[in-house]
Amino acid sequence: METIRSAYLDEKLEIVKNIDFLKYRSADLPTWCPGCGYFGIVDAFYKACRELDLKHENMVTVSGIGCSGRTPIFINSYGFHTLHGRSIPVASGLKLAREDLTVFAVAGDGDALGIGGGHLPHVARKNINITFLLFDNSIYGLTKGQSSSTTPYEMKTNSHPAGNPDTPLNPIKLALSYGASFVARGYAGDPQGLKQIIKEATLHQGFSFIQILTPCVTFDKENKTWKNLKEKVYDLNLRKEEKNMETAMRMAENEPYGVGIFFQDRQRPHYQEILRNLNKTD
Amino acid sequence: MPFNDHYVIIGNGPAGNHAARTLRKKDKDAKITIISDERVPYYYKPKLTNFIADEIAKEDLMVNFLNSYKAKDIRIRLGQEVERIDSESKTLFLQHMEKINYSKLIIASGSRARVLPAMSRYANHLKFVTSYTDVMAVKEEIRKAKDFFIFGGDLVGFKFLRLLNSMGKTVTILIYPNAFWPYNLTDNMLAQITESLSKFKVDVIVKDDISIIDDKNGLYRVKTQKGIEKNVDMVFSFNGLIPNIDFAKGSGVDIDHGILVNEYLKTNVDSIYACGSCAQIYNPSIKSYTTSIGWPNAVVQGEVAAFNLLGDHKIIESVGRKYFDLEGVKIKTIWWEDIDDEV
Amino acid sequence: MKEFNIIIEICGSAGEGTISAGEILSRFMSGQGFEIMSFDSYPAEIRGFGKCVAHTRISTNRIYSPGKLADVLIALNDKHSISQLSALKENGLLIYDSQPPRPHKEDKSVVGWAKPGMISYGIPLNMLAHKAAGNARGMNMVALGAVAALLHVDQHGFTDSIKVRYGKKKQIVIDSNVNSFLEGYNWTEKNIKKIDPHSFKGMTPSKQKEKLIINGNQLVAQAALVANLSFYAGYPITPATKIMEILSRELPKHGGVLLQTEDEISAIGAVIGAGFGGKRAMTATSGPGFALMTEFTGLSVMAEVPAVIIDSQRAGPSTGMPTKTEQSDFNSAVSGGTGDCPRIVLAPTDTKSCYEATILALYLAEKYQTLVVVLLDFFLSNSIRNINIPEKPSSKYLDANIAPDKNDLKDYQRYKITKNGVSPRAIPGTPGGMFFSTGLEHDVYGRPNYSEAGHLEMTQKRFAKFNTVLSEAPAPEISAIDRDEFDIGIISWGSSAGAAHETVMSAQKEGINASSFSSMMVSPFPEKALIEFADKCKKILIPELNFSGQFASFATQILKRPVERLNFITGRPMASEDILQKMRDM
Amino acid sequence: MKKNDLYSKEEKLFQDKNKIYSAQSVKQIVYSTDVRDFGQVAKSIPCQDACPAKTNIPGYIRAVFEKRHGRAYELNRSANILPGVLGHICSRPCESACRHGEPDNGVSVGICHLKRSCSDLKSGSHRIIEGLYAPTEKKVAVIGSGPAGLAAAHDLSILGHKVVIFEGLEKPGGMLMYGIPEFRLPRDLLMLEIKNILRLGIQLKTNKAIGVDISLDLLKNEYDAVVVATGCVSPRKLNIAGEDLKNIYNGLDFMKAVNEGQKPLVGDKVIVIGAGFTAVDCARSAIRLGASDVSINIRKTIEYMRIDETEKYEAQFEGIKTVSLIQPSKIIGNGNKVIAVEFQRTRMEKTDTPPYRVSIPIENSQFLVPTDSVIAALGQTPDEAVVSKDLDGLDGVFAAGDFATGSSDVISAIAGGRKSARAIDEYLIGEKRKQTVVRLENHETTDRQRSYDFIGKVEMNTIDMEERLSKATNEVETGYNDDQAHEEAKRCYLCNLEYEIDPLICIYCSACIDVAPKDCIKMIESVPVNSDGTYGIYEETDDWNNVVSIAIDNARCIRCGQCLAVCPMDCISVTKTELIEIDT
Repeated sequence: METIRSAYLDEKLEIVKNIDFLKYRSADLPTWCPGCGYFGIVDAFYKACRELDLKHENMVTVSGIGCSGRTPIFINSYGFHTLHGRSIPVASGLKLAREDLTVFAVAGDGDALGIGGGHLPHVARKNINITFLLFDNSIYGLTKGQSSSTTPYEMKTNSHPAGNPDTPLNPIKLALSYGASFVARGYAGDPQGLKQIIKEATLHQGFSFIQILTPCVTFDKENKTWKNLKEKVYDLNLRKEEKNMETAMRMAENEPYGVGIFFQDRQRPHYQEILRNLNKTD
Repeated sequence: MPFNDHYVIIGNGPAGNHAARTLRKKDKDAKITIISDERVPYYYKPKLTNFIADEIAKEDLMVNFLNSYKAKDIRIRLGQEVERIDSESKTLFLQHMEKINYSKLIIASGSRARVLPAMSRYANHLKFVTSYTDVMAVKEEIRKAKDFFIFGGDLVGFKFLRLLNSMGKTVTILIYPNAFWPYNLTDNMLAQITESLSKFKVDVIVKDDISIIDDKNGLYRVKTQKGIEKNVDMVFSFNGLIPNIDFAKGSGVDIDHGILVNEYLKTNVDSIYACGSCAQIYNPSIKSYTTSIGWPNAVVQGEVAAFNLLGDHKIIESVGRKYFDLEGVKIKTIWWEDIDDEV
Repeated sequence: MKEFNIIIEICGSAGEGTISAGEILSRFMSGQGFEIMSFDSYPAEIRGFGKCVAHTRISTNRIYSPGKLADVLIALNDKHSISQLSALKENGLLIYDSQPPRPHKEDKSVVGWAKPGMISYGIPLNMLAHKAAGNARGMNMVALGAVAALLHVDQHGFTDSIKVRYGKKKQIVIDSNVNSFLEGYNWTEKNIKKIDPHSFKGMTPSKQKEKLIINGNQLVAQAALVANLSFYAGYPITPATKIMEILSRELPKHGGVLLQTEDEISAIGAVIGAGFGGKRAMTATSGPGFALMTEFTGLSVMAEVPAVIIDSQRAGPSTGMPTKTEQSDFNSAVSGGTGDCPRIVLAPTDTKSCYEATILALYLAEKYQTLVVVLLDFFLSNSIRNINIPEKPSSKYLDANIAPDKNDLKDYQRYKITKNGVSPRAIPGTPGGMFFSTGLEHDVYGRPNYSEAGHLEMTQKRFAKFNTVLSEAPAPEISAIDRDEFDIGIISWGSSAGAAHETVMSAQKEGINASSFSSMMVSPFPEKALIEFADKCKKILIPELNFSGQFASFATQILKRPVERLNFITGRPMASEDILQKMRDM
Repeated sequence: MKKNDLYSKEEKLFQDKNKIYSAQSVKQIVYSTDVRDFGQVAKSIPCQDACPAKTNIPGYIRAVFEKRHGRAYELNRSANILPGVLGHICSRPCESACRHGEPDNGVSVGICHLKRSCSDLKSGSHRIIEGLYAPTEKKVAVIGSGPAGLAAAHDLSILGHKVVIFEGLEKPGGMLMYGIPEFRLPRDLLMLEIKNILRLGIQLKTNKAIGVDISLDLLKNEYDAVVVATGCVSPRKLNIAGEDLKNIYNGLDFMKAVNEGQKPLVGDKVIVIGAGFTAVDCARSAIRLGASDVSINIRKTIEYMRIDETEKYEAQFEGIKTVSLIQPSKIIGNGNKVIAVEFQRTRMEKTDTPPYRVSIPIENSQFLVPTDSVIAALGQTPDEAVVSKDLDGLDGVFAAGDFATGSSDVISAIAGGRKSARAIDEYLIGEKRKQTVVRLENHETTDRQRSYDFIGKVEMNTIDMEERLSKATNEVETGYNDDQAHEEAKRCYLCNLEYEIDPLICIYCSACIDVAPKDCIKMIESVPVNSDGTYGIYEETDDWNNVVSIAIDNARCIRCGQCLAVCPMDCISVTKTELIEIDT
């Protein structure tokens, strides 16, 4: 006669301890709202770091302004909380100057696609070898609920009480058309899946773009709520050979809630390699 | 950081304050904290009735001590209630869920108004004159009210009765023989008291008991078992005081009616002492546990407790009056003996 | 009528409804006919663990500044309130949660730190909130209920103002808030025996005519609307965001257009575009956004296109302290950017003058075809006052564009040299008024021209506007103007002015003969008036909320005499107590 | 376990997950014998753990809440065969353990009152459920028809044995019949529940005192096993001079007399000596016999009285005084009638052996207290005249209940009876037939509303003083009505629901902590497991990099279900845990 418990509490704690990802956390408790999706994102991030066995001193997380801007504070590594929308330029410079570092750039939807929108095309086309995490909750959280670049059309926000007049951007389509060599979408509520994606992205040589669907529990009560996301999000389950531009574009268009890796170009050299090739003197 | 003793004193009355003072005198760098559930600093309880009568102002009521807390570097926590004591871990649990660690503890929590079992179900109709807060709550009302009913009648009770009389109020008093507990008044004592009260404008009821009190929009209807009925504005209860020690229950400290301490004011738990009217002190001379009231007793006990806590072996001696004058009836009570009533 | 003055502070962690509680309190008190000023400071973290204080001053007399020490501190959160105790008077009331869900470690509860003399009332805030609504969200309302009961405030009026506050929300939200309030009120009335003197009983000030409960941001938006604003572009940034939020609701009703841009560069660009089109346009931002706009500000001045920027200052540099007030953008507003770049800068001195300043700004920008910057700060933007409903501006302020007449149009010179530097401006659509405008230096027709004489002439033209602008500005505010000699003269600007004026009065009581001077227009600055004032004063004191004394340095250049400086960068508004202390020391 | 193994185990846990991994730690009903499950039941269901008979208290209170009083009655009866009786007079160890009585949680749930109400309120057509085993042709004699005897007899006959009860007195029930006053326990109720046991075919022979009317050896020969459940009947003596004067009763005889309808002469002033239920019963009976000045006199302090608050209050209310820290040293008589008791003061001292605090007399502290009668209720000891209580059961003779354990309370006696019944069965059959396990079941809803936590205790209805005195047998407590019971039942925390967060799914978003009504959800580093399978005190931490898990403390949880509602990851499981007895 035996119980069908997956494990007892003490065993589970043992398991968690032994996964040994806590060392990637800093000592400060995150100051995000209780229930915030970002907790799921960093959870996946920590575990990815653990599985990649990244050296703390060799990783840097660069952020902009907004709730996402605080991410580096909670990671036990180098971190740089820069200006609104400017995490990509800073990260790019850092990576180009220090190829040996693993550089993550994080930004919110307003941060990356609004004020910083001008930087995305160029880091993508240059294929600078950084991993970019877009915390996409489709709202400005830190300034209390204004429309962002991915807020759905007609959704009521504090800056558009009558409904958002702007058509939302489609981050995946953008990244694809900007020529990012790695494009994926993850979901804060599925840390396991997200962890895998972050791992792939980090290992990818070149600019990797990850849009992460996550709720703003405080200012978004109708769009990306936990409830909605739980219902809508599903796994794309793309097979390798399917990962070509056409399918990716089609899916980017038709499957706004599918998570997984849309596109990856392994052949394409990243920026430093290109520079090296061009400046070869023989 | 060097470890300093933390002496905590529960109670901000004469016992507590004098204990704190003495401790500071003897130990310059210990941390000393007084905790009191009252929101005002150290004041003269005995003068409360004079305060009601406006014979004295609030300032005269206060024992001038406020700044001296700071001067003596005594941390005072006002308006904070101790909920329980864990003598194992030497921790106090305050009502607002704060934990405080002590190295030595003095309980000087004093006493509160006693409510007779028969009246307990009407407790929320009863008014008292035992603390500054009580008084502030009733002061104005008393001024306005005309008809009063008093149950019991202890020292303060009769003092209050005389006060009301001087204010020209109409008063009815139902005297309980054991109101001046633990002393039980004999029949002829009762007679004497009734006699001496006759000079006041007051109805005296004896050998009767409460039947019912009910509240009709601020007016109270009081009915006794012998069927006497009165409509009054305020109902007071003066049935003596009982030690204020609920928080010490289950702490491992021996408790009977009060907190049991030996002649050195030490409880059965090392590092916990008790003094003042919350303590039930063993008195070798009469071979019994007794409780003492009165300001002077509290002061002496507070000091003795502090001395002994610091390792001395002083034996407490009462400085009580030879007798109390209860409306002309002399009652000898240097010590309370045979505490024979349920707390 | 008795004089009555009380300061109530609510301290919690952001997201506990601290701010809305303060709002309800002031709304209600104003309804009762009191003069109110309330000021919130909240952290950048929307929820989580940031400290958050709602400070409300309630008085039967005129209020100049929020005041420093509180009479009542409502502690919704122990951790933060402990540090807030220092802002509570020695005999103040402390209202704290007597039954929090989780235990405190030693010395981690606020009541543990209440000094003797302070009176602390323990209310089971959290428990009652749960009782009323099943969760802790109603704690703020429970606390309000407790205060209402303690200070003998009419509970029905109060519950009404709660209903008003949550009127638009679902019924359940309204109910749970009202119930929480009543739980707190009844519990306190039943269980707390009051021993402090504070009471609103019999405190019914003469009902004034209907008042407006409003903060600087709201007033700016309102002013913009009455001043025919027809275009607004902006990007969210604390503390200016609210202006955009209001206009996005209101502007369309007035036939205007609101554009939320992807960043501040684009915002000011759009504003200048609209200005070029002859429409009244503005944007609002704060330090970091203002820095992004700098290049465009040059264009506005150079191409002489009207543009209004509201810069609500916050602590800097860079991202700085987005929720703390400071007056440190003075330099960049008055002289930031490149080249010799004259621009008009207005600094309202209190909530009410935010209204006047905005109207004036739109008017001046249009009339003088240039850039106008209005310097608010976090305090002015967010502090709530109850003021008389401001009157509409006269038609003069509503249409100020000097259009070219027939003669002008014969051979239209967009940048014609005039005495006051203002050239007739043709709005696109005006036949024969076609012109070319550029950020390059240009001639009277607007054609690029780098000649020495040309650059000098045009620069003079742009500066010439200053000579007449001053006459349009309201006269500087000078207290105790009747006397003609003072021991100390306080020169202040922006939000510090209120505290300065208040100090003058309390100084008189102490026998210090003082006066204060402040001007809403700081660029160009009324130098003549300033010098006249200074000459009456033995000593000059300049208090301001920045470290380097930006305005003091500016004024010294004008006065050419040493001045006493008083600088605070605490993130809190200026307090008259502090100025007075400084004066005693002088 | 090696790190890698654990690591792969973690992976495995997620591989076998279907898209959304279920946090439910139990997939279906299972029966566990894991020490940790027993530990959790013991720790987080304190009432059940405190009950000697291990009654499924949350279970039956839930049934009362659903107004299924019959079901509630049966749940009780499966643990103790006299639910109605215990509902009146149980000593309620459960209520002092109830978590609703913990600091800041208010007052304990009226568990005993609810027990009573399910017997009061069950429908007239209620039927008793018994799971009868096949007859075994074994015969067992039970000596004594008190709670222990009845319990043993009942369980033995359920198990298929032929049972005969020998009762020395005229009526069955032992202490219940003769010890407890009628104003606390109506006799018809007692008889009804006894008959419910006897109807199983148990033969009751009254007026058959062992060693007097019938010998033990005879029983040994005639029966396969003999249960001695004669309880504790020989009263402790004061052992002081003058003890044999007139008007000096021992508590048991006094109550017996009263319960037999006699009116023992007590006079006006009565001194009761003793600190237990019996002492209080005697005192309250004395009041009803017309005494005006009754005092209970105890050696130790009031703290140490072995009675619950309700009894204390009722005694007080009836005007009975308690005098502490004194012990009688001599009884003074006038001729052969008692006129006074000489008391001696005592003081508390500590000892190194249990009970650690004792009272010792103070020399030369004697003083006199005049009185008309004395009742010595010092408790009783087993009567070992016929048979010694240390029986090993080898020769088929077993001791049960108070006789075995020494004087205790009714519920313990019943538990004792059951225990020996199990032992006897094993002795007769040669194998264990029953086994206690933890039944675990997935529980979707939380069954509680937050508002329930603010309901005050529903007070028991009582009759007033005149009525009490008018007829000595008038029952003081009159029980809950249907709605009162329902209301009181709401207050139960349902501690048998075990809440758990699965750290392998949790994203540490602390939404649950945010809504937690109490200090029940914590960020923890580790959780120690005690030898008894209970989890020790969670080791909390505020350092993000040490937070191994967010965990629910089931010993603090009040099952409000709010965490369940807000958890974005659905990683909180609710499991219904019950101690049950199943066939091996």
